[in-house]
Amino acid sequence: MIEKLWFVIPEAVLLVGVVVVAILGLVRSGQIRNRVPWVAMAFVIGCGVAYPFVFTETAVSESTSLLPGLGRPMGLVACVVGVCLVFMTIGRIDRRYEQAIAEGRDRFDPLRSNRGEYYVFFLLSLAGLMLTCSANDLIWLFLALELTSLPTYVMVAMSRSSRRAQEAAMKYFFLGAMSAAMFLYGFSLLYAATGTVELTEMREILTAQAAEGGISMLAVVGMMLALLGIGFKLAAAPMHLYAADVYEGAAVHVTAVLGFIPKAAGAVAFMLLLSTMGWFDGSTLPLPILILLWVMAVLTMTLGNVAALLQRSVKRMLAYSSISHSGYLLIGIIAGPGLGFSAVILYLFVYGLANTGAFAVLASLEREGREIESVEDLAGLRQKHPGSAIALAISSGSLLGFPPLLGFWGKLALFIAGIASGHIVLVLIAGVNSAISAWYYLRLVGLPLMSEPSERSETIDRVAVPWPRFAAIGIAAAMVVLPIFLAGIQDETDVPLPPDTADVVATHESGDQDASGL
Amino acid sequence: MMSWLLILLPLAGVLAIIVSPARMAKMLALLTSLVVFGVSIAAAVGFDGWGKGTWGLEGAFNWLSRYGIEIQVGADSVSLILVLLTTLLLPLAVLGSFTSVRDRLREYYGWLLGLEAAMIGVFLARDLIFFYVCFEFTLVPMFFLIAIYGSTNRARASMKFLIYTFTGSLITLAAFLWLAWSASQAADGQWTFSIAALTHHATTSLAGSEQAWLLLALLIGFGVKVPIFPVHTWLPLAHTEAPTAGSVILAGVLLKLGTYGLYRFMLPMCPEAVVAWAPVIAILAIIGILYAALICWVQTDVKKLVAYSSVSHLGFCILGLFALNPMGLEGAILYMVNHGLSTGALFFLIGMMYERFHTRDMREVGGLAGRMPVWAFFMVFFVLASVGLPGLNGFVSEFLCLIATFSAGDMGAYPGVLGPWYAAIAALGMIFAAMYLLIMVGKMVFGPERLPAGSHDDGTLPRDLGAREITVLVPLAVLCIVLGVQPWLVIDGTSAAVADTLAVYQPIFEQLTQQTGASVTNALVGGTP
Amino acid sequence: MTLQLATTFSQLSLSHYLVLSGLLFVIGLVGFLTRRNLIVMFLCTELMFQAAAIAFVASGRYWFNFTGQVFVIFILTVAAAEAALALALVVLLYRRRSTLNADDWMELCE
Amino acid sequence: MTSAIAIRIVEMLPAVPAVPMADVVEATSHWWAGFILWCPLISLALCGLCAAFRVKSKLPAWITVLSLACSFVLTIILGNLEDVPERIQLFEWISVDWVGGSFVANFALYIDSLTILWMSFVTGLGTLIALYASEYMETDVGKGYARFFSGVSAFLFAMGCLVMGDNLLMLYLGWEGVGFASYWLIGYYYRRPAAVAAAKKAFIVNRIGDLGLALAIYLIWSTFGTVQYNELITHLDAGTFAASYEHWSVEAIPYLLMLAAFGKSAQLPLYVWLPDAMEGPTPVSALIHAATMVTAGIYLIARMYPFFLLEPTSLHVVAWVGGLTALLAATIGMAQYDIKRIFAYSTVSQLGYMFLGLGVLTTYGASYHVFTHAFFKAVLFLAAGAVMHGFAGQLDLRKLSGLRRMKGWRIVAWTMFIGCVCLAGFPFTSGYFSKDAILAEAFVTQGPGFEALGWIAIFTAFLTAYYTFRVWCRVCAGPVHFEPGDELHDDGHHDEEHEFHPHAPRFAINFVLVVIALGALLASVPYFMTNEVSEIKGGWIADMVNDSTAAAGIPGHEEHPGTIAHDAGHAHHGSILGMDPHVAMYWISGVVGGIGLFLAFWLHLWRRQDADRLRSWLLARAWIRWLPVAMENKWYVDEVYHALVRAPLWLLGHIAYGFDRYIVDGLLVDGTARLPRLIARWFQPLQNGLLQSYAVTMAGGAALITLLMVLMMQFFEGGSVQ
Repeated sequence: MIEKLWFVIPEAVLLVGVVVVAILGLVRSGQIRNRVPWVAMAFVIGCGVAYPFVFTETAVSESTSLLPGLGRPMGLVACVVGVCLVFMTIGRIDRRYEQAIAEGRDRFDPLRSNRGEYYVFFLLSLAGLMLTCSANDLIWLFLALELTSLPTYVMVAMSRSSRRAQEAAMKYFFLGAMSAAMFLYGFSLLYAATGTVELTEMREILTAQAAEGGISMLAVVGMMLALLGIGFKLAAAPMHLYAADVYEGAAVHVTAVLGFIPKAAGAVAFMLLLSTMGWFDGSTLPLPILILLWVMAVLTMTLGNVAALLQRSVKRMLAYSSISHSGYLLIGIIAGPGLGFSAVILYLFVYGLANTGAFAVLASLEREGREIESVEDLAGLRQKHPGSAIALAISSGSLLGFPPLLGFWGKLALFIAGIASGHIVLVLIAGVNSAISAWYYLRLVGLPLMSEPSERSETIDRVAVPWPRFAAIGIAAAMVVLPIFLAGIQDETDVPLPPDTADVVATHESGDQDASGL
Repeated sequence: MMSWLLILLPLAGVLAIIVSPARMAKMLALLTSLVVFGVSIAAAVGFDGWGKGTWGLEGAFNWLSRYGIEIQVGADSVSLILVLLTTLLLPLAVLGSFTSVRDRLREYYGWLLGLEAAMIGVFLARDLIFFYVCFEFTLVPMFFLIAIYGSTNRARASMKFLIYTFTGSLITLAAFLWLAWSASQAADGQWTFSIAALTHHATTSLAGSEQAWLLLALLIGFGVKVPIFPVHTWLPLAHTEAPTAGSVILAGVLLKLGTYGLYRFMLPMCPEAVVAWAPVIAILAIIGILYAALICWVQTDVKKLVAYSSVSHLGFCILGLFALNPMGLEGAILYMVNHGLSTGALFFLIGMMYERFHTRDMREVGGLAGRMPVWAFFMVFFVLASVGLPGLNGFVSEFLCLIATFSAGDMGAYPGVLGPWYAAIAALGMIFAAMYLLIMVGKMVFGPERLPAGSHDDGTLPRDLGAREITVLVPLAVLCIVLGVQPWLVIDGTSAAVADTLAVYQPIFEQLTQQTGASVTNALVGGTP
Repeated sequence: MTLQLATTFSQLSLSHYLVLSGLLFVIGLVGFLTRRNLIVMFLCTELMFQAAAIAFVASGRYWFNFTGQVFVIFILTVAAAEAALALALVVLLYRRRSTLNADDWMELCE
Repeated sequence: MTSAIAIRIVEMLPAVPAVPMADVVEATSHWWAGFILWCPLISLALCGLCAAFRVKSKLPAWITVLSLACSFVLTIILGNLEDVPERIQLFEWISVDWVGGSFVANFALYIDSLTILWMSFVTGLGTLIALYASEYMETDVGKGYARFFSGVSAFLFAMGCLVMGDNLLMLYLGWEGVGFASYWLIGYYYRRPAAVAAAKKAFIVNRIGDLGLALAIYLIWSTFGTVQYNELITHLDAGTFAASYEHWSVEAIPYLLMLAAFGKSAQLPLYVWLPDAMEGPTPVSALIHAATMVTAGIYLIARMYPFFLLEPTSLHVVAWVGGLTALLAATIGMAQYDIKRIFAYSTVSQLGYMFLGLGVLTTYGASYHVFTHAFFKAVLFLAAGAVMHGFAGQLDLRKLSGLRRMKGWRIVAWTMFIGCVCLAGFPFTSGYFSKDAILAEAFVTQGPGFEALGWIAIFTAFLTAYYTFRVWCRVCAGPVHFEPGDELHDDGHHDEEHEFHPHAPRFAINFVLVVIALGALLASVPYFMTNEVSEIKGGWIADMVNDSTAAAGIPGHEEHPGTIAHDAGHAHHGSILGMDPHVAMYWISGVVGGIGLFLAFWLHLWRRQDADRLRSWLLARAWIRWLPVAMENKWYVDEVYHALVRAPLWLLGHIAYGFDRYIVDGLLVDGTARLPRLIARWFQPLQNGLLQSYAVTMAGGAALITLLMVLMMQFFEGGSVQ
């Protein structure tokens, strides 16, 4: 039991942060309230620093959980992207209300101020993501997933006072609840089929079942329902419909959070669930599950890319682009442990950064106090805001996966994993899809840098607070600089195989993933 | 060491340009490109691989041990020649665009030098991933050059150019990765992307069908770059919209990436598939020659005419490559250099005319011999170089490619698969080449003088070519004559490298001859389609 | 008679309960898809949660361990949390547009 | 079947003798022979500099004349050396070698008597015509003078490469070089669209011929493995190739060479460019399109004669094409009014004779006719040039008359008379002897229809005599009458009221006219000079031809060193009208020439009105009206070519461009580009904003996939999954 608690220390740091931030958010004096984002960021950094100490080599090797190697890399990635997400929102929450208080037009009323609350929910959601990584049984997994998504429903609702935000929250909540019910029902069927909720035990039982007669249909149906339910978090194919409306409705900084944290949690959950059903006993995934993943991957990529072509609103376009990236993630998941999982974590890091960078640019600009709506608003951005224009170009170039930028290396890792596990057709489809995506990403690159400013884009000016712009430019710089340190990043994001199964898996993929990684 | 210098110097130039004020950009760009040219000349002089097929300028930087990706660089005589072509064309392109580009100077010259770094990287790459990264990165500067500095519908042209080539090369990337994976299977899990190792693996342990799939993927990727017939439609659009320097580099070097890719990857890596598929590719090339020549004939936009002529001319280069004998390959390599020089010069000339009259329509402007005699002389000279007048460089390479294709049936040790009929039909292209290029000369240079309405002389440019413009053209002219009269500079230099590439085809032909019984050597017209 | 009843009852195997929970789940789902009122829609999701709970208890009984019932406890807590959140959201929506019909909210679309 | 004949012929010639020319001397002593080529190249460079620095004097002319004279002197010296043939290596051009073999083509000279013969009249006439042009082009001194003379030097350099080349690739270099030079010079007056079009037409039609040459070179190289003459000849002599390569393609070589020769020497299929080439200045027409370049075709066939002998039917084709071209050109020439066009058609016709000579196995006759024709045709063109120069571009023979009575024009008139006499083949002139050599052989040699060909040639001789003297009588004889041409403004002093008077040619033109006229007359002398060494009848020319490759294949050559030793009696010597063919031919051609002469004098000098009445009579009759109309319109050959070749290609070009833009680019590329957008539109309705519709799609999608998988499981593995 102690061993379980040992791995929860980083999340504990975050929860302490939650409490502190909640209190600070309600303090009467303006300076302290302005410090709240920095405090939140401090706690996230603290949690990130805690990871290497908690997940030492010895601790990881002894742990009995299903994928012990998953916790450390995912945690680090979550913290780094979390820091960027917080950095982007400094000064944006309650900006007008705080300004009114500062100018004395309004009195501070703890009920109306939600600067503290936003960060509370953000830290809770981040904690939820980290808990999913160290989950070793269905209950923990269920709770962690709910902990990830419930705060995000609230963040969407309170991010903007406009009707559209509330509509987005309503859709997000109800569809989220439905998918939660679905994957819970899947869990129940899994429990009914295997009799245990411990993932490691479930793996033994399922491998035993597979050995002598084949996994029972109940388990397979349960797994499928679970995957489809969790697919909602990934915005995977059949469950992706909510994404466009919710991303457009929510405020820009909330959309950035939605684009990363639930998706990461979903991907981790997929990895954990699928590891129980195959791979480690030398066998591939059961055929129906494999086909399900294949269908989800192809549909998600294609629908995401294709729909983005038609969009005029920037946020809706980036929503569909993030759907397509979930499709690419699924390739990594299908590729299986070793190469596949490390590629997924790396891609989560790369995609997380690039997506946050793109949204940071949108966060740093506004038109008459309101957010940027259509893509045409960005026309000729170069003249008035060269920094933001170049940052947007680099971020979208990286999302597209153009060579020298970090995005390419993430996609390359995914492609290599896909091919190494024999899914070359999937990689080809992904290749064609990224070619299709070049169309709308190049609009994001071409419009700001090259076309002439239209009368709509004349009225765009910078948000009063400089931090979002710094975040955008910082992330863009990272996109260009980080490939140089790619070897280091890849060691950090490598998911080593559990020691006892290493040799078994080695034979499966004819030995190309030994324990030490490649 | 020299190769790192060659790649990093242009990037240093880019940084210097970004930092320095806009008016310094021109001089800095010229200085950097000249320095790079000097370094490449020093490398060429110091290179001891001429005629010996060995690899010089080696260098490796272990980067991603996880996938065995290390940035390996090295050059053999073929890639060094193409590097020399690049470093020669760049300073001329920079010099040629002093007056045509007046705003956003820093970006313009920055992108040009970035393009140079990427192109040199492609030719010096000995590692698949480094090759692919540079190959893709050449698209970005070209995209920006066309999209910012192009003419009327540049947005569509740049978008089509980038996405067309990007799609093709993604499929090639998938093929590369699959090849690397199958190599890692053979080497029990040890990943490597070095071209030498993968070529060895490909030739030794790839089955015929696998080689065919690899060939198809490579053909799509590189076929788009060399515009082979069905996938060539982006080239005229990109050329008409690109600025002068952009067109020169696009025609001069970027098209050669495709043929270099075919030479470096397709020929050595999938010999059986190449032998099986050479007739099909040759037929595509021939269609490209005649089809593009016919289209050139009816063009009114002079840049589109020269663009289609590049499609037609590179058809000969492809024929030379797939004749699979030393003469053909050496002819093809010489063709790459010659086409770069003569078509590059033609685009310079058209650019100079465009700067003065701001139109490319041959119906509006013409008969400039009286008004611009020096320009007319260079125009006729370079048209003759590309038509293939003996004594100039075009002829030698075209002749070698055609005679190699013609006698591919019985070249002693290298019996190829093409035959006399391929060469005979392709040779018709020589007549069409004369027709469409002389029509262009007839309209643009000779005949009564026609000037576009309101083409005022804004005084910035002299009526005829200025000193700067002549210094751009003279080196190209001199090289055309030198290569026309003394082609051994390129031919002997690459003979050993070509022999190594073709060495892998010997066993296949021995095996082929036993199977077909009749000795391939004397079935003179064996390759009749 | 009760004994007989008991025996008839004792023939009830796990599949019967699973069928029951499946039916319950489907009813919840159908209710969620058809009823226009937001509150009823939320109640239907609660119904789906309870369906899962029944399946857990039944399989717990079948496998003779308590994890099923432990899981149900957690399901209840999470359901309670969602209920709080749902009602808060419903109040917010009602205050904004004094309607609870799901179809009135269709501003965000393509 | 033809290949079988070829082999038998080869066996028939037991051992084609190792003719003296086979063992080629590798001369290093005569390195200076290279200067025959370098002189024109240097002159080209210097004239280029003059053009660049806009030299305003006649300097380019003197540079060119000097360099050509120097080449001519070197040629004569080289000719008198004894150890011909020899091979002089200048520098290495293309040499590609690999394991299995090599391809070598060096910039080297192959000097044998044929080369000397050709180079002598090329450089000789070149010098004289350059001198002539120095005065003729004086009106353009500042403007295009240097450009013109650099063109002439370029032409001479290219012709030198062609004739003196040591291998086929040098020949090809010269071949395309002269094609380009003629393009350059025809298009000299680049302001005039007609000249530009003519230049382009000349280059493209030549390029079609060059295609034949290129394919021949590929075929020869892939069959024999070499393109050098000496190695080729040794291959042919040793008869090595016949046994192993009886493949059909060996027989294609002569036909391809023939295509090249007809392209360059303006024969039937590809002659259309020569009449249009008259757009160029007259010295160009004289030098290139009358004397030198057009003879390149004959040189090629003479040089490659052994190949033609291997394939006898090819010689028959050459003969027939030559004969028909002669007839066709003569009929067109008869009905033209522009003097230069008439001489152009007469050149085509005389070239037809030369090819007829080659066809009927008398390389001597053909070479001799080339030699004599070069002189008298040059005189005619130069005289026409002088007329054009003096009368401000007037060339229509209906507007000029009585030239010989005008002051200052007597020399021009009488030199034109000498030219006409030689061209018409008046007895005992040079034309007479050379044409008879060909006509006689036509009747002597066995071949399909050679007899009929002979009579056609004789009828053409009659037409030649007629149209030659038609020009002379119209222009030189008769009452004095002239009208100025359209290039009036060129003379600068054209004030309307002041009555125009022609300005006669000065010393340079007159001197050149007289010298070349004398040359035309003296050209008959070689016929009488019996060569004492090998007692070949036909004098110096026959000796020159006999020592070269051209003579190698003449049947019966070895036992009768003389080409037409008719006293020794050819075995299959036919007889015409009971007499020996050669003697008979003297009488027949003399009579025929006289009739033509008389008819010309009758219609165009004494009773000119009869000519008009005859023409109106012909036009009145419906059944014969087509003849004069067709002849005046050049048998509509240009229009036929335009309809058959140019128009369809132009249409094809537009179709291809439309196909490329709309089908390949529009349909395939943009089509596939629009595909993603299309798919997006199908799925767009799903995003209608309704919460419940989203829920239905999500739940429905999930249920569908699960159901499918379950069914699949049931169907495949019966309920359980491995």
